[in-house]
Amino acid sequence: MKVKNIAAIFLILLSIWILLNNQFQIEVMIIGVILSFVISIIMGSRITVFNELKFSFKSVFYTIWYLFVFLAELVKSNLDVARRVLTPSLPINPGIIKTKTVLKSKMGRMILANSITLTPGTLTVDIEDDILYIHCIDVCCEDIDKATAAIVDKFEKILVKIYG
Amino acid sequence: MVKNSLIFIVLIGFAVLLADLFVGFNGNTDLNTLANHYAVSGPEEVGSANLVTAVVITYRGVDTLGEVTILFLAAAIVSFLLKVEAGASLNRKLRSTSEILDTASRILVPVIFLFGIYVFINGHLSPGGGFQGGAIIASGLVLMLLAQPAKEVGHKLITLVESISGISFVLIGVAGVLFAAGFLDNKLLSLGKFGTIFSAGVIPIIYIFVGLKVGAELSGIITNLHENQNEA
Amino acid sequence: MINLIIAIVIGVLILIMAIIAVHHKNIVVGIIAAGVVSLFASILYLLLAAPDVAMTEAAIGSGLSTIIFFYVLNKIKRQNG
Amino acid sequence: MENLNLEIITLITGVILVLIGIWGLLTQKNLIKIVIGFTLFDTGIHIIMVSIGYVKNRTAPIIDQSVNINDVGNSVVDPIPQALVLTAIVIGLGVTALMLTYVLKMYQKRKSLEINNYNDLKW
Amino acid sequence: MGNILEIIGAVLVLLGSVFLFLGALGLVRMPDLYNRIQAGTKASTLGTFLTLFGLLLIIPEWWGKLVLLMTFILITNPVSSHVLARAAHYIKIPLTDKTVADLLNKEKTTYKVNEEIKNE
Amino acid sequence: MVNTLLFISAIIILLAILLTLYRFIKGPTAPDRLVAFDVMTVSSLALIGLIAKFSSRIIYLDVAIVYGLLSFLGVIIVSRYFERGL
Repeated sequence: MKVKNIAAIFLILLSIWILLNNQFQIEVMIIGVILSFVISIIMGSRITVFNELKFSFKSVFYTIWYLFVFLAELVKSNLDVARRVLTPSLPINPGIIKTKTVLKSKMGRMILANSITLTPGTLTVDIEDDILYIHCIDVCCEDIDKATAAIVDKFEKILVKIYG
Repeated sequence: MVKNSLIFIVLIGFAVLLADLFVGFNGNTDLNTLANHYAVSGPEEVGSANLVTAVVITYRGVDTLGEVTILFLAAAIVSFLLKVEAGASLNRKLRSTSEILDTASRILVPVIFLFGIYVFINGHLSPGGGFQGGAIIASGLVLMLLAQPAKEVGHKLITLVESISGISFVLIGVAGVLFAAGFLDNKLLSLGKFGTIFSAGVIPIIYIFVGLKVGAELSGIITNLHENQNEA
Repeated sequence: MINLIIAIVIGVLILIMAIIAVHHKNIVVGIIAAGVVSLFASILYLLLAAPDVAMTEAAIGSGLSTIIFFYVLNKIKRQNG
Repeated sequence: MENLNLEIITLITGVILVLIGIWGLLTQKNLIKIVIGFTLFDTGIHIIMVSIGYVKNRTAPIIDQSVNINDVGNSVVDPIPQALVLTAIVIGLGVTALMLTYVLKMYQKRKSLEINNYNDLKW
Repeated sequence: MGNILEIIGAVLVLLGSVFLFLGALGLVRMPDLYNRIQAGTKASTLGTFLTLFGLLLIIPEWWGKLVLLMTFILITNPVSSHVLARAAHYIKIPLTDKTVADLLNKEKTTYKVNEEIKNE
Repeated sequence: MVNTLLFISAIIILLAILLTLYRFIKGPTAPDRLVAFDVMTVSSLALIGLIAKFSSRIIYLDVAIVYGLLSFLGVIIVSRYFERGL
C-alpha cells in the first residue's frame, strides 16, 4: 500500500520536473529522478492522499472524461455569472444550503469541492464529514436531497468511478 | 504644527536630493565599461548563462558571503529574542483547518519543494537562484504550518542544514584559493558545455548551498514565530 | 508602446496602494496593501527586464514578509485576550 | 511623448514611493505602521536602482535561444544593479523580521503600540 | 496552418481578458462578500485559463510551463476562495438582505468552534 | 493582427485591475479587500503571460509560477488570521 503512495508521488513530481525543464537531456532526467525519489521518500510517510488513486485503464479514461465535463461546466458557469452581472437589475437569489456526498476519499472530496466552487453559481463554504455547505447565487431548493441532485450528482457519479 | 512642518521640510529635502540626482537622466542607451566587460566576457570567463548569477556568485562573491552572514545574524537574533521553553509545544486554541485546505496542502507542498529546488539548481540558466529557491522552500514550509498547525518542525534539522551548508560554502571558497585563481573562483571544476545543467564550474553547487542556507534561515525565523504564538 | 501603458497604470496603482498602506486605519488592510505594492513592483521589474529581481520580490516581498507581519499581529491580538 | 521612457516612469514611481515611505515613517504613530513605511521605502529604493540599470530596447541578462551569443554586449541590460538589489531584498526581509520582533518585545513590556508611550529617552 | 492557430489563440486571449473584466465588474456590482467571491473566482480562473491557453496556441514551444501554470491555477484558486469564504462566515460577515436561506448558521451547535486541534 | 488583439487584451486586463482597485478602496470590510487582492493577482498572472509573449522570453513564465503560488499563500494566511487559526 505504501509503495503505491510513494510511486504516485514520484510519478507526479517527475512529470512536473519534465514539464518545468521542457528538455530531455540525460543529465536533467537523472537529476529529476533522484530529486523526485528523495522528496517522495521523505514526504511519503506523511502524504497519504495518493493511496486512494487507482491505476487502471478505466480510471484514466474517466479522469479525462471528467476533465471535459468540468471544463464545459466551467464555461457554462461563467456565462451564467456574466449574464447576471450584465443585467442591470442584478437577478440574484443567494443563500447557503446543505448537500450530501457519498465520497469517502479525501482526494475525491477535494476535487468535488473545487469543482463545485468553480461551477454554476455555487461556492463551497464548509465541509463537514459528508455534508457540504454551499453558497448558491440562485437557490433552487432548500431540501437536502433535491439540492444534492441538482448540484453534486453530475460530478459525483464520475468521481465515484475514479475514487470509489 | 511645528512638527508637521518639520516633516514637510524633511520630505522636501529628500525630494530635492533625489531630483537633483536624477535630473537630466534620460535613460541609458549603452552599457558602461564594467557592465560591458561582464556582459561580453562573462559567458566565457564564468560559463553562466545568467549574468546576474555570474555577478552574484563569482564577480561579487564576497558580497554574497557577507549577505548570508547578515541574514544568519538576523535569524539568530530573532530566535534569541523569541526563545520559548523547551517542550512547550502547541497549546493554544485554534480553529480547525478545513479539510480541503489540508488535502490541497498535502498535494502542493512536495510540488513547491521541487519547484524551489528547480529554481536553485537552474540558477545559472534561468532566473532565480539560491535566494529565491530558499524563499520558495520556506514558503512551502509556511503552507505546511498553516494547514497542519500541530506539526512539529525539527529545530535540530534546520540548524544542522544551515551550519553544514554555510561551512561548505566557505570551504568551496577556500578551495578556490588553493586550487584555482582565488576565493570563490568557479573554475574549480571544468566549465562544461555552455547552457547545460552541468556547466559554469562550481556555481550550481554554491547555489545549492546558498539555497539550503537561506531556506533554513528563513524557515528558522518562521518556525520561531509560529511556536511563539501560545497565549501569554 | 504597450509596455509604457502597462508601466504607467501599474505605477499609479503602486502609488495608490502605498498611500492606502500608510494611511488606512485598519492595520490588516495596510499590510495587505503593502503586499500588493510588492506584487506590482515585481511586474515593474519584469518590464525593466529583471526577472531575477522580480522573482525575489514576488517570493519575499509579498509572501514571507506578509507572513511575518501577520504572525506578529496575531501574537499581539492573543496577548490582548 | 518622446521623453517618456519606461525607465523614467519607473524612476518617478520609485521616487514617489520613497517619499511616501518616509512620510509614513515620520507621521504614523503605530509601530507596525512604521515598519510598513520602512518596507515601502525599501521597495522604492529597489525600483530606483533597477530602473537606473535599464537600457532601452534590450532584454534580460540571461542568455538562451532568443539572445544572440556573439552580440551580448549590445542586447542585454546592466546586470550589476540587479545583482545588488537581489541581495538587498533578502537583507530587507531579515531587517523587517528583526524590527517586527522588537515591536513584539516592546509590546510585551508596555502593552502598547503607540510610539508616544515610549518616551523614556525624551529630554 | 500556423497562422490560423495563432489567430484562434489571439481570439482566445481576448475572450479570456473579457472574462477577467466581467469578473472584476461582478466584484464591483455584487452586493455582499459571498457573491463577490463567486463572481471573482470563477471569472478570474476561467479568464486566466483561457489567456494561457491562447498563448499555448500562439507559441506551442512553451507548452510545458503553460500547462503547469494552468493546472496550478485550477487547483489553488478554488481552494483559496473556499478558505476565504469559510473564514468570512466564521467571523460573521453579514449576508445580503436578498439572502433566502442560511442553513449553515442555523446549525451552530454542530459547528466546531475553537475545537482543540488534535495531534496527528 | 495577432499583436493588435493581444494589445487590446492587455488593455482590457489593465481595466479589470483598475476595477478591482475600486473594490479594494471601497470594500466595506477587510475580507472584501482580500477578494479584490485575489482577483487582482490572478489577473496580473495573465498580464505576466502577455508580457512574456511581448518580450518573447520563456524565462518570464518562471516568475508567473512563483507569483501564482505566492498570491494563493497570501490569501490563505490572511484568512487563517481572520478565523484565528494562525
